[in-house]
Amino acid sequence: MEITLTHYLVLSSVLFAIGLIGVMRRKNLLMLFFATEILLNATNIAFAAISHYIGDLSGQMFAFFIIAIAASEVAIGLGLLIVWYKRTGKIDLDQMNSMRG
Amino acid sequence: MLDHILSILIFFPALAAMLGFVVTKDSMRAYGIAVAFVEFVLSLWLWYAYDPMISGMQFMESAPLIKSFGISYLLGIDGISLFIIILSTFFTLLGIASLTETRHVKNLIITLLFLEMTMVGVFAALDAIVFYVFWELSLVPMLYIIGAWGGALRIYASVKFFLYTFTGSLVMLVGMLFMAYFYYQATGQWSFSILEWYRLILPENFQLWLFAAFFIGFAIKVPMFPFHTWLPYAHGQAPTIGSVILAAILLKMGTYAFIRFSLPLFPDASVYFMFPIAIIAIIMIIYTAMVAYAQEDIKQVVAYSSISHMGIIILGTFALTVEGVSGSVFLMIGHGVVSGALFLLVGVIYDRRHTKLMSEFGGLASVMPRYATIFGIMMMASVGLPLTINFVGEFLSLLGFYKQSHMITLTAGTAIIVGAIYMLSAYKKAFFGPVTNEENRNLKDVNRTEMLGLIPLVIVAIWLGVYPKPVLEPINNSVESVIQLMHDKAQSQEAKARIPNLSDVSGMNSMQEAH
Amino acid sequence: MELYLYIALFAPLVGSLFSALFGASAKTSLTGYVASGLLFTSFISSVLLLNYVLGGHTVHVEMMTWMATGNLYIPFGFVVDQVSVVMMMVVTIVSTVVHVYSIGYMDHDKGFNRFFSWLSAFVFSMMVLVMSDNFAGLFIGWEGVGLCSWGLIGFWYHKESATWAANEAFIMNRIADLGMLIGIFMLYWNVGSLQYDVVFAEIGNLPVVITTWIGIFLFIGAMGKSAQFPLHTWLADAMEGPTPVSALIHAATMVTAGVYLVVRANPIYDLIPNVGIFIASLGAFVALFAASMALVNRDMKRIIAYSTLSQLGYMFVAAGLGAYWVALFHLMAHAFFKALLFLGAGNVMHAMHDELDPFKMGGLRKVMKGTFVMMTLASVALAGIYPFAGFFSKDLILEVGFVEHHYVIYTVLLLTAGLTAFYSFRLVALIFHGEERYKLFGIHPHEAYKFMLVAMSPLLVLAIIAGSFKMTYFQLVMNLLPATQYHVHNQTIFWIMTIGTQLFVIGAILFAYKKYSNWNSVPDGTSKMEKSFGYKLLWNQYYIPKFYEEVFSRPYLELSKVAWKEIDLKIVDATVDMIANAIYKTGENTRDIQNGNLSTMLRWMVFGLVVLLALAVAFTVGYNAVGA
Amino acid sequence: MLDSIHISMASLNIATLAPMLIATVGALVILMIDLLKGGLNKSLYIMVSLLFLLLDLGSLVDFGGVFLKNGTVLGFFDVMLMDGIAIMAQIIIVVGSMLFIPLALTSKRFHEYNYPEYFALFLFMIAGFQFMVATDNLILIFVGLETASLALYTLIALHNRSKSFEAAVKYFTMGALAAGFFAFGSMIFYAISGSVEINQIATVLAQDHYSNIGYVLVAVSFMIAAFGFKLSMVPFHTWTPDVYEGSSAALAGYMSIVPKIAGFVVAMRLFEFLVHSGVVWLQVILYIGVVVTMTASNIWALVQSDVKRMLAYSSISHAGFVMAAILIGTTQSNTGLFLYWTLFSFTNLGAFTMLWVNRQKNLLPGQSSDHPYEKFSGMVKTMPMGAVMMGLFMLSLAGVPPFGLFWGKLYMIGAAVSGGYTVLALIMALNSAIAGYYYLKLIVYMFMKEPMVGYEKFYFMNASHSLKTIIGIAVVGTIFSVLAVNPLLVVITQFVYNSGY
Repeated sequence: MEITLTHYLVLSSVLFAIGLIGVMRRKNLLMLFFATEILLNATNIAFAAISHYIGDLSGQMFAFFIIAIAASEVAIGLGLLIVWYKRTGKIDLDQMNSMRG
Repeated sequence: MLDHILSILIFFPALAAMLGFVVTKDSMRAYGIAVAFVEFVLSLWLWYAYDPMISGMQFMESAPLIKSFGISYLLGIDGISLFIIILSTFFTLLGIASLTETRHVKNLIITLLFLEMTMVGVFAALDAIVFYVFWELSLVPMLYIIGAWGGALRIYASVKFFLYTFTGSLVMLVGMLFMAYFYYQATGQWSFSILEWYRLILPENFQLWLFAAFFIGFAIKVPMFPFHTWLPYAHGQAPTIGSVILAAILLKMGTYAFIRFSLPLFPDASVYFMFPIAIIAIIMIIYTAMVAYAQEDIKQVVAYSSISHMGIIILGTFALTVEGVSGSVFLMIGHGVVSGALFLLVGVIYDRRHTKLMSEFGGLASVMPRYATIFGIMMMASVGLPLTINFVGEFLSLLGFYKQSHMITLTAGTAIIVGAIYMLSAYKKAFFGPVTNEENRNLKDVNRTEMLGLIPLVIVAIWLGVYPKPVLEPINNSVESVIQLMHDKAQSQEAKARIPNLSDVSGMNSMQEAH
Repeated sequence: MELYLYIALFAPLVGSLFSALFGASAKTSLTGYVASGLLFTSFISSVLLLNYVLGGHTVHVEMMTWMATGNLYIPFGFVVDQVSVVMMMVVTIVSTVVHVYSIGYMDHDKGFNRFFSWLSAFVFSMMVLVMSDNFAGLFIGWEGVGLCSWGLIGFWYHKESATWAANEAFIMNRIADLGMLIGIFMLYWNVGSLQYDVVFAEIGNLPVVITTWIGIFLFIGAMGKSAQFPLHTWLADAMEGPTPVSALIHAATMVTAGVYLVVRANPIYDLIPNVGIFIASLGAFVALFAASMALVNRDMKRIIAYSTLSQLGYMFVAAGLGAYWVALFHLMAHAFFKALLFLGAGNVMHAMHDELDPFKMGGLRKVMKGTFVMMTLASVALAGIYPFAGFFSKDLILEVGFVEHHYVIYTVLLLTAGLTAFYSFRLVALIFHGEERYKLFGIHPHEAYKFMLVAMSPLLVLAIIAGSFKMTYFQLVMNLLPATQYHVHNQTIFWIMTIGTQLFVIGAILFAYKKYSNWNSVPDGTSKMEKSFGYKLLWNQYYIPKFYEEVFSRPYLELSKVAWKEIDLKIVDATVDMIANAIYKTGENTRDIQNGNLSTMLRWMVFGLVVLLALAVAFTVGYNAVGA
Repeated sequence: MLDSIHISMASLNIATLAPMLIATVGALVILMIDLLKGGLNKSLYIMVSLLFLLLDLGSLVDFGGVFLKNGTVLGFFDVMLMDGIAIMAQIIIVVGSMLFIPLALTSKRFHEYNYPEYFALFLFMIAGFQFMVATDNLILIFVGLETASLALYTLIALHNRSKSFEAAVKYFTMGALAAGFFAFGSMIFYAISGSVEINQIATVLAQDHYSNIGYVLVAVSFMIAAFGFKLSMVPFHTWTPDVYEGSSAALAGYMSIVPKIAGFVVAMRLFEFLVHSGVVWLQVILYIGVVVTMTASNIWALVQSDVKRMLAYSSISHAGFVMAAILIGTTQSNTGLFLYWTLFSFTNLGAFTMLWVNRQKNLLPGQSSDHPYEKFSGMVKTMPMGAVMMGLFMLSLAGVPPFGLFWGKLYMIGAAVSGGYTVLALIMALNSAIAGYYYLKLIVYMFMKEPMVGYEKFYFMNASHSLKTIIGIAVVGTIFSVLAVNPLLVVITQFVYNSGY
């Protein structure tokens, strides 16, 4: 079976969906960040595949930028997480609702 | 100076109010009186300089404000607005002069002076947006006056007043924008000048929608049934000065706007909606008169009576005849004087007894004879006795509408009956009978300060009832041009027939045909 | 002559304003003198004007513009012509007398100054009413007298009944005024002017339907002021006012304004005889109706008031049948003797310390000789005995009815004439004859001040001799009114009628005397007659006031309360608040969407995306389906 | 495999990068100063930032002049797009930032201003926003967006309160999700058009006659979700109130203005060609989105008990109001968008600065948030001028003429009317009326209630000259806006029209 663009895109979509479900279900902040990483990387697969199939480099460029940004996001996110953990001793989402309404 | 007298009239009080922040508390009253007096004299000068024979706009001023959107600072007055402006300055002066409020007088007077600016501004503006600016701005000082110096429910009352009118005005604003857009489509230029808009002849279905949009804004302000319920609260809670200005001037903005906008801009729609509005006017007249009759609080009686009288003004306006419209403009002034005076009078007794319930009074006529006399005169003026100011307006308004419909006029004419019922019974409850409440036995009669406010009103109420000509003539001339404009612009057969053609020499013929 | 016109008109106003200056201060006799003096001046001017008019001239002035807008032009215009001058004379004579009389009558009243202010103001309004040269001016006076009537009925404002009666009178008059206003509107829109001369010149050109309606509406106005059925109840209640007021306003002048209006507008009513018949029929009905109520009443002033009402009915019969000059003549004669009657009653009241029940009096002729004579003569005049004034005017109306072939009306009026004589002399007999029942109540009556009696004497003289002016008067008014002479041409019938009527009336008088001159007890509601249905019906004024109370006044108040508490507060206002509350409640109920939980927030985002995607898919499917 | 690419410096047109570079350099300078000598006072950094922002503004004004003469300038492989709206948006961004930065000069000491990094991050963020608006390349938009956002998360967190961290985490997490949406949406556009440049995507789609309408809509859905988050459209708005509450009032005010205008510009670039191409679906969705956002957030604002949260919801509502411009999509409406936002920035900045001025260091006992309504009770008696100014801002926000925002509303509703969206115009107007209620609530507290005893000392606690100056500027801008409207309109119309919107 030849692997076509469609396969990549389906894979990407499935990964994206997994990421979305993770975002919705996870109560642990760290796992939540993982889920967002899955989201972004799902996109990366698709970008790379499309870029290859239509012979245009900008898709790959986009993927690179996404990787870079994902990295910095993780940096910031983990920083926030650590501070939060230091202050509260928890990384549970449900504990985080001092502001509401 | 005459070239810019309207601007001076508008901004002088505002400027004086700003400077008023510097004036010390105990001199504030004198300062306020001085400013209001100067303003009043200026407005009288305006009258002196006004040429009653010219029916169009006078003292026009114009400066582009937002040129690319067609908004300009356009001012001018005709006979219709002239007297309401004078009324505004007059009442501000009287209000400040007879002020009995003692809490935060400085803030109050500053607020009043700002309010004066907006009032004069509304009536002098000839650009819809400038009009709207002052119209909306007038809510703010009033909100503050009711909310800060009012009774127990003041916050509810003031917020209700503000939001209700604000909502209505926003719908009106959409209407104005539509109007400007039509103008843009017709001429390729934006303009919010009312005088420019007068030249537009709109298709009838557009007229109907626009009329409705404007109507909501105006009707809430007037206030017309069923949009009137903010008024009793506002009056009930407002301090005396607030009620006086509200009843005397602010309500007139609505009826004035009908004449300035609705009639000349939408002649066909005006004819189309004439009967529905007349029905509303009748409901206002009879229904609110009944509600007034049921009241226990004398201020509420006067408040509801205002609505009832506004019904006659509306009826006169939509008579679309010179007689009716002139009458309604005159009644605006008359009602301003009379209801303003009545609210002042209620304030007099409230200051003494801190209650407005009629059951608390009774027999005041023997304790406070001067007070009872002045109240009696004003009550009779309110009831519309001939030779008082209200009669002229009511007579002409009803007379004017009679041409359009006999039955409606007959029904609306019950105003003179139901009006007498609630007014006389209120007067009877408060002033007649034996003095039953010991607290009333030693009440002081009206003092000099209060007289200062009341006597001029009595004089005006009778003077203009006996000799309305100086006021009625300029009004008439301006109204004639409005009616003629409407006739010329009217498209539908019915509108042509209903709105008299004044340039037609054989005016009597068209009158016969209408029957 | 214009000067006299202005003096006649404005002298009362000056008097009123002068008295008003002292309105709130203690009694000063000065106000009474000044007001009376000015009234006398006004009277003199009227006499001079009468003299001038008798010379065949009229005075017409336009003082200034009142209202002018559109085509409407209403000036303050005044006219002294043959009709108005008659009214002016009546008004000024009676009011001068009443003013002087009041100085004595109100001597001890705290509101002396106020009284004169109101009284003179009334005269001014009345003068405006009669002298105006247009309908709007007439309306000014019309409402003005209404106002003064309100102030004077409710003069003793601490009395509940007085203020109630004042308001009733005002409001009931207002109902009628609306009719009049509509009539004026119709005139304006059909004729284009409200000036009498223009209107009367043009009125013939209008379609009869319109003229009819104009006539009807104007007459509705007249019905209120002249207290015709069904707007009559206020007049009896108006007796709460001081007696001079009753004499001036509710007998001689104001209540006759309605008659004056019909007489004044005779060119209109001439065109619409059907309305005239209605007016005449109503007048005849009221004459009988009011007289019947007077038969049993036990309130001296109310009896006279019903008698007034009855006589107004007579006048309307004449006016309705086109005999305007007869109506006006009876108006004039009636004014004199009725005012006299009232003033006499005032004396009696004073003597009896405001007691009004004639059954509690009796035998007063011994202490009040002057009053006794005057009231008796006035009653004779009222009964229409030759050669008193009433004979010339009232019998003439009977003749009019006969000549115009309205025999029913004639019969009714004849019957009423008998009733009139009966109740008048029932009153006289009860007050002045028989036992001195007042002693039971410990009252010590005394005669009124002498000057009061002197003041009344001109009325007495006029009540006696007014009939002799008939021809002069006829000559005068025929310039303006249809100059029809009403004579029964058959001499035999004429004599039979005249003598028959006289005998009938005298019989009624004798019957009254016989029945009441020896009355010796105060009825307490137990006698057989008092329990009969007819008596109760009359005693309760045919239950009409009660009917009004139950059907109009109370439901109106109840309805008003419903309108306020149920409709205005609970529906109209509640709707507004409900909209506001609904918006606010929506916020309260949905703010938990923002529950502060990050998971929920993320889910909302995903939810939003899913909805968008779903809509996108749905749209695409739909789009392709339509496209294909 | 690839040809060598010859690039002429002229075609590179490095100058187009100048504004962003100035901001970036400014940030680096601040960091370097700190490296050379630590522990310097915040006022230094503030002034340095201000200086660089001034330079930035200068360069933008220069671009403005060039644009009016020569039209749109492209640069850097045509990635940079300096058209009218880009220039205008950047001017708003920079001016807004310049008004914000002096707010750090408070009289109380706050944790975050002790770090020079704060100011460096701030300038980076500005550069990010500038990149975002000055391009139509989705990659660069993404990079700019993320640069700015990441910096912003940090700035929020630096406030160093429990609530600020919570806010930062919430904002960050949702932002990451939104970034995912954006990336996925771009991917689909890329898949169907083979390009990541908006104008080329538009061209390809138009040539294609939107045959792939389904995919386009899916892509647009993702984009709406991503920008819905940025512009806080309901239901992607949930972060807004919490983040505003958690961050300092000054920063909240900043967030209500500057990031949004960047978002609007991108949304304009992205959605308007679709609206004009007759994608009915998008029109409907935008219509619903605009109406729901305006109305729902207004209704929620009604029930708030904290002024800052109320202002947060009100900002959402204003954003929804302005989104209508993109739906209407006429030159007038886009002009209205910029006009509205300019006027809004003055007023809203003033309002948030007033809150900032009234900020006390720690919560008072019994207080659950920084700015409950009760705190403002009877302010007119203790602080008349302050109350009048705050009242003024509230009236302006409510759209009471003649104050600032009224003219914006007027023009926007006018645009709706002339764009044929009558019902929308009415809804916009009525929403202003609902909004009137909660603005009025604050006025009621300030002017009609009695002051709470013991609170006086907290009024103006944080005030300093620079804060007062900013408020003064905001007041002047709000009151005399009527004079500025015409020139603004003339300029904005020119910029917008010549950019092809």
